[in-house]
Formats: sequence, C-alpha cells, structure tokens
Amino acid sequence: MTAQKTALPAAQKRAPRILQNALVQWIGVAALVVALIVFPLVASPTLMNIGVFALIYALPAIGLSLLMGLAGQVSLGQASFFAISAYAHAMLITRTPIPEVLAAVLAVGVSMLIALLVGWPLLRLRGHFLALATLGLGFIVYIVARESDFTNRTLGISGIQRPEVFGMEIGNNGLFFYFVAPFVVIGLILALNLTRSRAGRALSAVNDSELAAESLGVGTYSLRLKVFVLSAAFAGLGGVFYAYHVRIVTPEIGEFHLSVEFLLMVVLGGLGSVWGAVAGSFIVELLRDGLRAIIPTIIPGATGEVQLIGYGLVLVLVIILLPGGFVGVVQIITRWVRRMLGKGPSTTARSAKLQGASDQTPTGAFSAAIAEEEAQRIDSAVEQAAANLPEMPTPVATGETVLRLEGLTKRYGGVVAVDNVTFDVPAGRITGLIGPNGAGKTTCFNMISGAIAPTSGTVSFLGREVQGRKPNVAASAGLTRTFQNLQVFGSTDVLGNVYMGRYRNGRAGVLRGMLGMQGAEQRRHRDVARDILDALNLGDVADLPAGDLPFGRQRMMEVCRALALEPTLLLLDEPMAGLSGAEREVLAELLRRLRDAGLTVLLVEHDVAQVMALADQVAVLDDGDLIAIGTPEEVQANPKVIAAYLGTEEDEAEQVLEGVAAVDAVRSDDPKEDDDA
Amino acid sequence: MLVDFLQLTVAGLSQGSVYALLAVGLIATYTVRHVINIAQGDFAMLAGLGAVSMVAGGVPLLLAVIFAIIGVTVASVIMERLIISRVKNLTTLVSIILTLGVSTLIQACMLLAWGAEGRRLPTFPGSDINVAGISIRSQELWMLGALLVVGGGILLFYEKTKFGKALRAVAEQPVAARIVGISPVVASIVAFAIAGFAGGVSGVVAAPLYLATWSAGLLLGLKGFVAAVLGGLVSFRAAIIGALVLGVLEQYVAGYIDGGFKDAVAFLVLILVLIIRPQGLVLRQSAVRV
Amino acid sequence: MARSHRRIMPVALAAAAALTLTACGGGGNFGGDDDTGGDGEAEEGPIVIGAVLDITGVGANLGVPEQNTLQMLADQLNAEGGINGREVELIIKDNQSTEDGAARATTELIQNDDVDLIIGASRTGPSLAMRPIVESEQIPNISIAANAAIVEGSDWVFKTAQNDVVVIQSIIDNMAEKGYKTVALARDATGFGEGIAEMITEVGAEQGIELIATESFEPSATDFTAQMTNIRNAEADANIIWGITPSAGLAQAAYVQLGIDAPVYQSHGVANDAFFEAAGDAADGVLAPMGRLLVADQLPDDDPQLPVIDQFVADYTEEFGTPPSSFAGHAYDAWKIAVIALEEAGTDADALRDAIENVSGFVGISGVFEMSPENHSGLDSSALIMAEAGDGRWNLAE
Amino acid sequence: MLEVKDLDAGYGALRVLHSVSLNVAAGEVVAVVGSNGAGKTTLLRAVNGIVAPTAGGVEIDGHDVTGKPTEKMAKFGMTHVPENRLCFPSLTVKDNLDLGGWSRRGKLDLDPVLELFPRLKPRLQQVCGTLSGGEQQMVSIGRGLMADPKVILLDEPSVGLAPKVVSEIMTVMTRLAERGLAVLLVEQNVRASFKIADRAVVMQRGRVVLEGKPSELVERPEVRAAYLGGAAAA
Repeated sequence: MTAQKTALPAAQKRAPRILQNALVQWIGVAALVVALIVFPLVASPTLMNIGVFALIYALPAIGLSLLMGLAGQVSLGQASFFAISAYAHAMLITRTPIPEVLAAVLAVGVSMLIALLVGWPLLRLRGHFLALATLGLGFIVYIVARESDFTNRTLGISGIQRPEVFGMEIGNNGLFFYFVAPFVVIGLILALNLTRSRAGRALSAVNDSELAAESLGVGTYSLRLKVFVLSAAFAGLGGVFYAYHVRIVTPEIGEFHLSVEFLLMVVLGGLGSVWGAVAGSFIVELLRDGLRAIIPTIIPGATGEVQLIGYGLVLVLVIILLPGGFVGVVQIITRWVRRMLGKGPSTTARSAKLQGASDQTPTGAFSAAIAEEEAQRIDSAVEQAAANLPEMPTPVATGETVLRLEGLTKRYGGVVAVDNVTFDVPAGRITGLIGPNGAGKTTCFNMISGAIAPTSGTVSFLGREVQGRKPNVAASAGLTRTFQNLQVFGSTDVLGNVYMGRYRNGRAGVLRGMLGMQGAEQRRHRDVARDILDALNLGDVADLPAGDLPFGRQRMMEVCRALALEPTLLLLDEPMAGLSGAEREVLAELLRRLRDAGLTVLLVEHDVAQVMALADQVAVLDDGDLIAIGTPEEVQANPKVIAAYLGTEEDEAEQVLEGVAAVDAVRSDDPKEDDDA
Repeated sequence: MLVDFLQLTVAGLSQGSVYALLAVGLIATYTVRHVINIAQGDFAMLAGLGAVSMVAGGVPLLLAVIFAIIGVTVASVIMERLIISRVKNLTTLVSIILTLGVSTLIQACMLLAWGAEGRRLPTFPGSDINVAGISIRSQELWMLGALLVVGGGILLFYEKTKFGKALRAVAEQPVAARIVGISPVVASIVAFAIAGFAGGVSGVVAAPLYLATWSAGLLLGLKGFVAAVLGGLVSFRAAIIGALVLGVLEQYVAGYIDGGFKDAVAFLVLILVLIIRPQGLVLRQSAVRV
Repeated sequence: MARSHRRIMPVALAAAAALTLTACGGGGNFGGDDDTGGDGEAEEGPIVIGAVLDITGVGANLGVPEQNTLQMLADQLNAEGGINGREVELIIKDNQSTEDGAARATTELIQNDDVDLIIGASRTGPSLAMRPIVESEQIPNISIAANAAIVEGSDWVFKTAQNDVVVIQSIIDNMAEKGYKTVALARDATGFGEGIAEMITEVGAEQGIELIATESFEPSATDFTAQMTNIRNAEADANIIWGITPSAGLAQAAYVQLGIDAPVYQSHGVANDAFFEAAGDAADGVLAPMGRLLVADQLPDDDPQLPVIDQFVADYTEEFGTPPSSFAGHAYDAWKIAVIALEEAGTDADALRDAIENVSGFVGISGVFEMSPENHSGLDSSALIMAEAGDGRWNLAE
Repeated sequence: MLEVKDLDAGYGALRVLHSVSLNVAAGEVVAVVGSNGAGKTTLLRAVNGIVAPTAGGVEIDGHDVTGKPTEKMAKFGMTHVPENRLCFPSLTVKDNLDLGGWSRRGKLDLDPVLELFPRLKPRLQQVCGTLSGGEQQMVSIGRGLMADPKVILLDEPSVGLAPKVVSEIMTVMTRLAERGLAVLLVEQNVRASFKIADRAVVMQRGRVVLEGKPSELVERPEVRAAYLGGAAAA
C-alpha cells in the first residue's frame, strides 16, 4: 500500500479491469457468433446434426448451470421442464389456432409455472432436497405424459409443422441451426449478464456465505426461487425447439437419462459457468456420437448401451480429477500460456503485492514492539479513516432508542440459553454486550440479527418487530452485522465483497439484471464501495480475491462491507478477535469516529478492556441473565460482573475488586494510550 | 374384496421389503458419509445377475447367493475406496452426481456382461401357500424373511454391537469419535460394506421373482431412496416402515386406481414428504437413529 | 470507460438477426426441400440403403438382430452381384432407441449419405419421428415397427411387422371359435400396448365378444399382483395379456400364481425364448398368435413360407450362432421388399415408392405380403398362426 | 509426559498459534488460561491432531506424535475432552464409556470412572442426550478416561455449568493427577482452574505470554488483563 496509489481517484484505477472483463466477454461472444455463422457452412451433415442438438440442449444446460452456479442447487429433473414445454408447445400448435410465437411463450410459461409450484415450498429447504424432489418430478412428468389421453399417451404428439420465419420455412438443418443459434447467443448473454448483475452477485455471495449475504439484505429464498424458475424457462425454450425440430414429442423426453445428460453437460463444461454449459452441450453431443464409434473398437463385439461406460467414466473422472470441467481446463491452459509468454498479471507480482500486504499487518505482533514505520502507518490509517468516512444517516435523534429487546428468551430443550433479557440500544452510541463464555452473548446476538428465532420476547428495530424474521428483513431496514468467524465471499474480490454491502441500496432485480439494464446503478455502487475501501485503507487490495487477504484485513473488509450498507445499527460480533494490537487500535478508533458520525453500534466482545474503553453503555450477560447494564464504570464496579468473570462467589468478588487495584490502573491507562495513537 | 385387499397387502409387503433393504443401505452410507448413493439399486441387480450366472455355471444356489452377496459387498467397498474417498469436499450434492456416474458405469458393465434380457434366479426352496384365497409365494416369504433377518440384523448391529455403536458415534459426533480412536476411514468402509451387503441381499432374494436386469436397478434404488427419505435419511426403523408402506401403497394404487401410475406413487410421496415433512417420519431429530 | 458488457446485447441481437436473414448458401446443410424427389441423376453407381435401428437403449434386443440380419443380407446380395449389376451400400445408424436419435439419423442418412431408401426404425416412437422427415424429403421408408399409425395415410412409409389389429383379429377369431363371450385385458403402458383395448372392443363387437376389464402395467414393473387380482375379479371367459418380455412373462407368472384358470392369450410380443425365462412354468398353455418363424419345424411341408424361413434360420444361425428372432424376420422382409422394388424401379424415388406399393405375393418371414397404395402394411391375419407354449418353447396350437 | 515445542497452527489465512511451547509432567495439572480467541482451543486441537500443525512438535512420553491423525492419538495415550460436551447423544452412558475404550484391547472396567463420577452409576442405561449438562460433561471426561490415557486434554469443562458442578469436576482433575495423569486444562474460569492447577500458562493472541505457579500468577495484572482485556498486556 502506497500513499500515491490510494490518492488516485477510484475511477482511474478501476478502468483497466472492467475494460478487460468486458473485452474478454466481447471477444468471447463475437467469437461464438462467428463460429455459429461459419459452422453450418463447413460442417459435415453428421457434425451438423450434432450441432443442432447441441444448440437445442445448450438452453436447458445454461438454465441448469445458472441454477447450480448461482442458486447452488441441483436439479435432477431438468428434462421434465424441457418435456413440459415441448408438450405444451406441440399441443398448442397442433390443436389450437394460437399463433406459434404465442404458443412458444405460453409453453415456456407453463414450465415456469410448474417450477414455481415445485420450487416454492422446496427452496425453503437446504441442500439436496431440491435435487431429490426434481428427480421425483421427472418421473412423475414422464408417467403422467405416458398415461394420460390428453398427451396422447406413448404415441405422443406428432404432426408438428416446421416453423416459418418471414415466410421462409425452416426446412433443413442448416436453417434450423441459424434459427436456434440467436436464441442460444441471447440466452448466453442474458445468463452472463445475470451472473454479473446485482442479483447474480448476491446469489454467488449466498453460495459463499448465506449468513453474510442475508445480513446484507439478500432475500436468499426469493432469489433462488427466481433462478429456479428462470432455469425452467431456459429448459422450456429448449423444449420448444426440440418439438419443432424432432416434430414428435413422446414421454421419453422427460426421462431421467436426459436430465442426467443435462447434468453431464454442466459438469463437463465447468460447474456454474455459463460458457461451460454451452461448451458442455457440444462436448456431450460429440461424446454421444464419438463414444458409440470408439467403444466397440476397444471392446470388440460390444453392442447395447456401451456409450454408458463412457458417460459413467467421464462423469466420475471429471468430478475426481477436473472439478472445474472444460472451463477449468481452459483456464489452466490460458494461465499456463500467459506465464509462458510472460504476459498478463504475473503471479509473482501478485504474490509480492500480497506479501507486502501481509507484512504491513502483523497479525501476531503481541510481544514485539510495534515498529516505528508501523506506528506511522496506523497513524495515517486512522487519519485517513477520519478524512473519508462515509455519511452515517441517523433516522432517530442521538440517544433515542434504535433497538429494543424485551423479554428476549431462548430455550434449547431444557436449557435456557438467554433468559428474559430486556434492554435498549440508543442511537449514536456504542453499546457493548459482554459476558463469560457460554453466557448467551452469541445467542442473544443471533436473535437480534435474525440468524435464530427467539423462544419468546421481541426485538424491535426502529419500532418494527424483526425477531424470527430472516436476517435480510432487518438488513433491508438498516441493521447489519459482521462475523466473529469471518464470512468472506471467497468467489469474488475485495471490491466485490464491499459492493455486496450496497445490495440493499440497489433496485435491479433478476429481469433487469439479465437485460443488463443496471449499468449506471452498478457503477455508482461500485464507486461507493471503492471509496469506502479507500477510506479504510484497503484500496490497494480491492482487486485481490478476498480469500487471499490476511486475516486482519479480511476483518476490516467485513467492516467495510457492513458500512457500505449505510446501516443505522451495526452489530459487531467479536470484531477484535484475531486482530493484532495495532489493528485493534485502528478498528477502535474507526468505531469511535463512526459513532461520532452518527452510527449506532452494538458490539459483542471478549476483549473486555477494549469494550470498556470504547462503549458508552455496557450490558453484561451471565448464564443467560442480564446481570448488569450501565456505563463502563458502573459495570466494572459491579461485584456480580467480577463474579461472573472469575468464576467466584460474589463475596469473593468483592475482595477481588479491592485487591486488584493495579489492574484497574492498567485499565484506566488504556484509553489514554488509544488517544495517543 | 377383503381377500383382494389382503392379497395386495401381501404383495406390497414383499415388494416393500426389497425397498427396505435398499433403504437400510442408503441410510448406512448417508449417516456416516453424507453420501446419497444413486448406485445402490444397481448393486442389487449386480448381485442378482451374478448369482444367476453362478447357478448357470453349476454352483449350488445357496453358495451362489452367498458369493454374490459377498462380491457386491466388496464392490461397494471398492467404490468407496476408489471413487468416493478420492473426492475432496464431498458434499451430498456432489455425491449424487458422482454415484450417478458409478450407477451408469455399473449398468453398462452389466449390459456388456449379461445382455439386455432379464434373468431369473431359481426360486429358493419352499412351496407356495394359499390361505383363504390369499396366495403367498414362497419367494415372497423369503423376501420378508430376508428383511427380518438382515434388516433386523443390521438394526441389532447398530444397537447392540460395539462396532455398530461406533458407527453411530461417527455419525453423531465425528470429531469426538476420532478422539476415542474410531477411524473415520474404517467407519466409512464398514458403512459401505453394510450398504453393499444389504443391497446384495435385496438383489438375490428379489431375482427369482422380479428377474435381474441391467437397467432395473436405478428405479429400484430410487424407490429405496424414497423410503430412506421417509426415515429422514437417519432412521433405520422409520425407513423400513416407510418402505413397507410404500410397497403396499404402490399395490393399492395399481389395484384400485391404475397400474400405469404405480411408479408415480413413490415420487409423489417423495415430493409430498419433502414439502410437508422433510425430516421424514422421524419424531425427534438426531444424527442417526436405529 | 463507461463501455461495458451491457452494450453487447443489442449488438449481438443485431448480429443474430443479420445472421438469420443472411442464412443459406454453401455447405451440405441447406440441401433441404429443393433437393428432393430422389436423385434422378444417379441411376448408376452403388445403391444406398439406409437403416435406422434401436441398436442401443431400451430397444436393443430388437435392433441388434435386425442389424445382424440386414448386414448379412446385404453381404449376400453383393456377393451375388448386387441389384441389376449395381452394388448395394448399406448404412446402419443407431437411434439409441430415442426419437431425437431417429430424427437425427434420418436427416443424416438423407443429407450426408444420399440414401435411396431407409429401413427402420425398430419401434413405433422412433418410426413416428422419422415419418415427417422422409415425407418432406420424399424418401421411401420401410418401418419394421408394429403400430398401424406409422403408415396410416402416408405416401412414403411402409411397414413389415403385422398390424396390431391383425393380431387382435386372430385372437378374437380363436376366442369366438371356442365360444368365449367376455374378455379382460392387461396391457403394458408403452406404445406397444397403446390403443389395444379400443381395438379389442371394436373387433370383438363383430364376434359378440365383450371387453369387460382393462388393466395396465408398467414395462419396468416387477410385481403384477394388483393387476392380476383385478383380472381375476373380472371373471372373464378368457384373458389377454398384452406386453413384451420380460414384463409380460412376469405378469403371466402372477396370473397363474393367483390361481386364475381362465385361458390366457398373449400377443406376438412374447414370441421369443425370453418369455420362458420370465414366466417359468406358468407359460404352459398360453396361446399367442405369431409369425411362423418360431414354429417353423412344426409347419406342414406344403406351407409356402417354409423354405424361406428354413433358409433364413439356417443362414442366420450359421452366421451369428443363435436362431433369429421375429424382429430379425421383420428386417428380412423389409430388406427383401426393398430389393424387389429396387430391381424393378431403380433408384428414382417416385418410381421406387410405386414399385413398393405394387409388391404382391412376396413370401417373407412374417407372411405373404400384398402391398397396395391403400395398404402399406401388406399382411393380413393369414400371416399369423396360433402358438401354444409348452415345455419351454412355442408349438403350433391345435 | 506431554511436550509441546514451538507449535504453529491455524485455519486458512488465520494463523492462530505462534510457536507455542509447554510441557506437562505426569501427575501434574497445567491450566491454560486466556481470553476468547487467544488460541487455547486451537492449541488443544493442534496437539491432538484435529488441526494439523504447520510447524513445531508434540511428544508424548518421548514419542513424537506431531501431525498424527486424531484417531491414532488414543493409542499413543492421549485423550481430549472437547468443548461443548460432545457425548454421543443417542447412545447410553454405558455405551459412551465403552466407546471411550475403543482403542484398548481386553475387557473394559468402568469402575475407575464410576468411582470418579458416582452420579453416572444409576444412569448407565440412560441415553446421553437426555442427561443434564454436568452429567454430559462427566460422560465426556469419563469416556476419555476409558482409554486409560497418560495425557488428558480438557477444553473448558466448566462452561455453562452450575458452580457446584464446576467444583465437582475440578476435584476430579486433581484426582486424575493423583492417579499419575498429565492434565492439560483449558479454562476460562480462572479461579476454579487456578485452585487446582500446579502450573498455569497464560495465552494471548496465539502466544504463551506468562507461565508459572497459579499463586504467583494470580497477582500479576496480566492475568486479569487476559480476561478483562488484551490491551492491558499489550
């Protein structure tokens, strides 16, 4: 970190990176378009066949990759949405006079509706439940299609006419390829847009840490549901093209093996990568033809479904050996080529930068005296923090209640973790919540932030009861938190982390995200995020992967992220844990200045001295009970508190209080030192 | 009518006992390893086909059955060693994709080795009985008996033996289990051995009645899986009961509604259970229940 | 630096639009409709016959013997000098038992290999998927699947397997002869069992036979207690189990197990040895109409099909070590019909189609074919004999 | 008996332990105190192999066990009573204790444990998950003892327990030492642990900052500071 760098305006630093990203995507899309135009002109009919189906299947694969990459969920029934839409489209155009375009739209809509109905209850659940349910859905769709007269049972729907575009019949593979290709390209662009949009970033944040994302106001459930429905829409569009191209829709297309094939495309292409899904669909279609040609030559006389061996092997080997799939391999190769050519962001430079960063933040400088240079750095850091602090709006006047806990209680079975705790957090003040291990601080904290629901009692934030609601509810109202065990969004860079803090201030949803119509908004928030990073001396590492930062700076980044939300109330969960002395001082000073700027802080902390030095009001929990609340001085003099801390009876504690005057002396020195720093 | 009802119930229970054995295996691996093994049913078919071949080759039925079960048990352990244990960050989702690959692979191998046609294992000794118009095939009794002996045996193993308790310990508190010296590697191997064993047994007892086919395992395994979900993926007892209920339910649907919808029952149950009661039929949650 | 990816969309849209409009031109992939009507240009050089078969996937047990048969016949034909001195090139494509596979293979055969005629597919679904393609490309197609819908109203598609209705006719006739009045049906829930109940009702009405109960079972089903219990309760004079092995065999076992003693008829779908593996002893006494192939050794010496069948069985067995299935027979018939028409009309598509429509009196494995512009199937119930299961094989019923 | 030399360990980017050295002799109780985040729990985990040490070494009775997997540690004579009373909830008390002797051959004798915790005797057949917190802690400790260890590591055995139970458990620590075990006790309850410890180690931010007899340490401001705040010692 050098002073020059931080002095540069944010916009100038950002430029090359954004340009590079956009450029890469530009080039990628352009190359794809060119390849798609040229392909039918040069491909053999065999390849052409592969190409057309690869394009059709690329759509459901893109949808599935969004679901897996963004929502972190797997569908084992992607083919069922493909089939539902194919059936709907086929039935509409063969049985009704509805215009074909409208039929296609309706067909996709039916897929989305079914997805909504299935996802609505299931996406509330975690992990693999959706995978299991969609697996079930696939079988049900297959069986219903097979058994109902409405879908013409096993004979399916045939007699579908070829589509016409401007009076021209799409009568052969070449034209059909051109007919589908634009949709795949647009689908790809929409999907890429989505992954970089506010919603997309929020979802990848959810995958990194659901807790942290929700604390920033991300409504995980509704976003996931939207992506699930969207993925069904992609599958549905693929189904429409399938119906057009094969011109018969039978129950088999809803079958499990097709769902597996879609899954294979996504896994082979590269989990969670939209490009990978497109690549994967071509790879799988090539494999499908190739394996049938290759395997009988390896195993003579092999007939039957021998390509299964290939599928099985490829699936297993990719997961074990190449979890990144095709895209992962491409990335490795590009990196290798770049290193060979000596171009691009060299890893040595980057690691040097990192090295430098960690040198400047000695996480364990306990016994060693802080070097002169280091002291200056802190000095300037604090100075800087003061200079560029963001505005801290206060909706209520200083001193009035922002947060009120009333009778807050949490029972686990027979154990009462928090028992009838009542206190207020006043605006524009720092309130500390302390207590020995197991006192119920964290439980209390989690009930306030919404991570867990209280057994009884209320949490009112700005007069609105938020207990038992998901953290994103309180977060949207301006209450956010940091985490003791860091919850860093590892899939993005530092800037991306802080940018996520702006989530609540954004508006654009999934649709606008896909259409790429949120550029100005995104840029504005990015600038704010950049400013906050600069203000807190993290500007130099803004572009580094968040997980690469040393611990102390990750914690500061979390604070930046929380501040980016422009919170009314900031909850800090043991912010000092794991920080070096110097870092603690920077953070403490920062908090003081933020308070002065109007921010309300509630802090749970073990470092009692730090709390005493920092807080305007201290609440002490012991064994689930609130045993004391008041100014630091009042609390320190409370025998109950001493007893709680040193594990003694109260009478003993009285003696301790008298006996350890020396410690008091040390303690009272602390704030002075801080002020000097 | 009552006769019909009882007849359907008998058939449902015997079918359900096959699901139950598969479900027991699925729970064994899920509790210890958090793996959902899609290939479980394929192991059953592998055992069935293996036994058929051995009998055809002149091996006495009893020996063939035992060899087949042992073979599949070993195969399940090999899968654990060779594939499952190789994956870093094995989540349940990844395990689903991975074992899907294994399932495909096993199916292909069965197809190569035994062809597409279903094979019948000779019926186990015994004669069919007819009680008041209800016909019970001797093989159905073998299937129910297998559940009683093997399912019950596995329950007893988990409940009474030290090793079984150690497996529960691993499922409940992996770290504490390591501290007392229980190797997670060994626990995982044992869990997969149990899964393979139960799957193998289900395959050989069903093969005389249902035939063994290369492609039938997937659906069978998924039905077992639905039963396991009914047991919240943790409770052996609830899963066994769930499996029997599922088997009977399928028969009622086939008998009273429409045979073509029989397979849909399981998956409808699956979706409903996941929506209404994702923890299954278990009353109290814990990492593992016998 | 405001430029970013968001601008890509409109550009790409424009590009895509331009792309669709400027389509056409070179490559073999735009052959399409203007290149139809067969190839009058090529009355010499090899004749190309394509085949689309279910070689892998659920139809593999059909497709593999069919593939064997076609390959064997093509080799024989070329060894004898081909058709009118022209060599015959056979290109076999696997449709993986899927509709899209069939559509793909068909397109490829037409556009890439310039075939003169296509045989296949093995099953109804894939055959139906091929139909719109061969019709718009105007290529004669001889399907070897059963369902009558494949050829209904088609100018270009023919088939060699017996129509289901012919099989049902044969069963109903047999029932009427024995004086049965009521019948119950258990059919499988695939395309094979599709529409069977309706046909039985219709055909039965002519003979005063009433269908009083219908049950269905899944092809993957393993337990048939429920269906057979209902069949038992229907108390019909005779019952029909309509399915393919192994499920039809397992259903038969359950039928006997539940002590139903009414006579049972099965379909031609069990005309193979796998039925006996699945049904075991329960197979004894089952009646099933089928082609003569499986009971060739019991045919009267004057049966016109006998020499044809004997020759085919001998050739096939020698070549592949196992006797041919009836599916192999369907492929044989398709091939021979194609050859007859090609010999007569050459490779002009229209002429070829007309020639197939005029095939008459061809003695094949499945029966004696009488094609016509109205009848693209060409077999009637005389193609079938009634077989009875006993001692683990099919025998001519008395 | 237990010798820890220059141990480094951490999680990902966070380096928690910085060259920690300490030793515990047979028959000795050593208390490790320090505020939350000081690295006490990580120390026990690194010693017991749950967290892989990145540098330094651990010896038991002269045998190097650095980096050995946790499940092997019982065989080397070390057991660990983790925080939060991780007993096996669906198993009975007796089963829990039996599993404690997993690494031992031969017949297990519950008597030594039941003698230490007579409260468990009537509850042997009770399922552990239904016990009170104190009883669960006793099961956890008892389970560790069943391995007949030479070294026992205890992580915050007093958390969330009533004072009476705490003193009961602390008494047990002394008796364990009397039986010749090396006891390494991590405690937040300074008073309770100092009462029974022969020596104490004060940790702060991953380092050992003080070491000595509890009677001496208790006078030092740093000790109190270790609990009531890190800055005091900074």
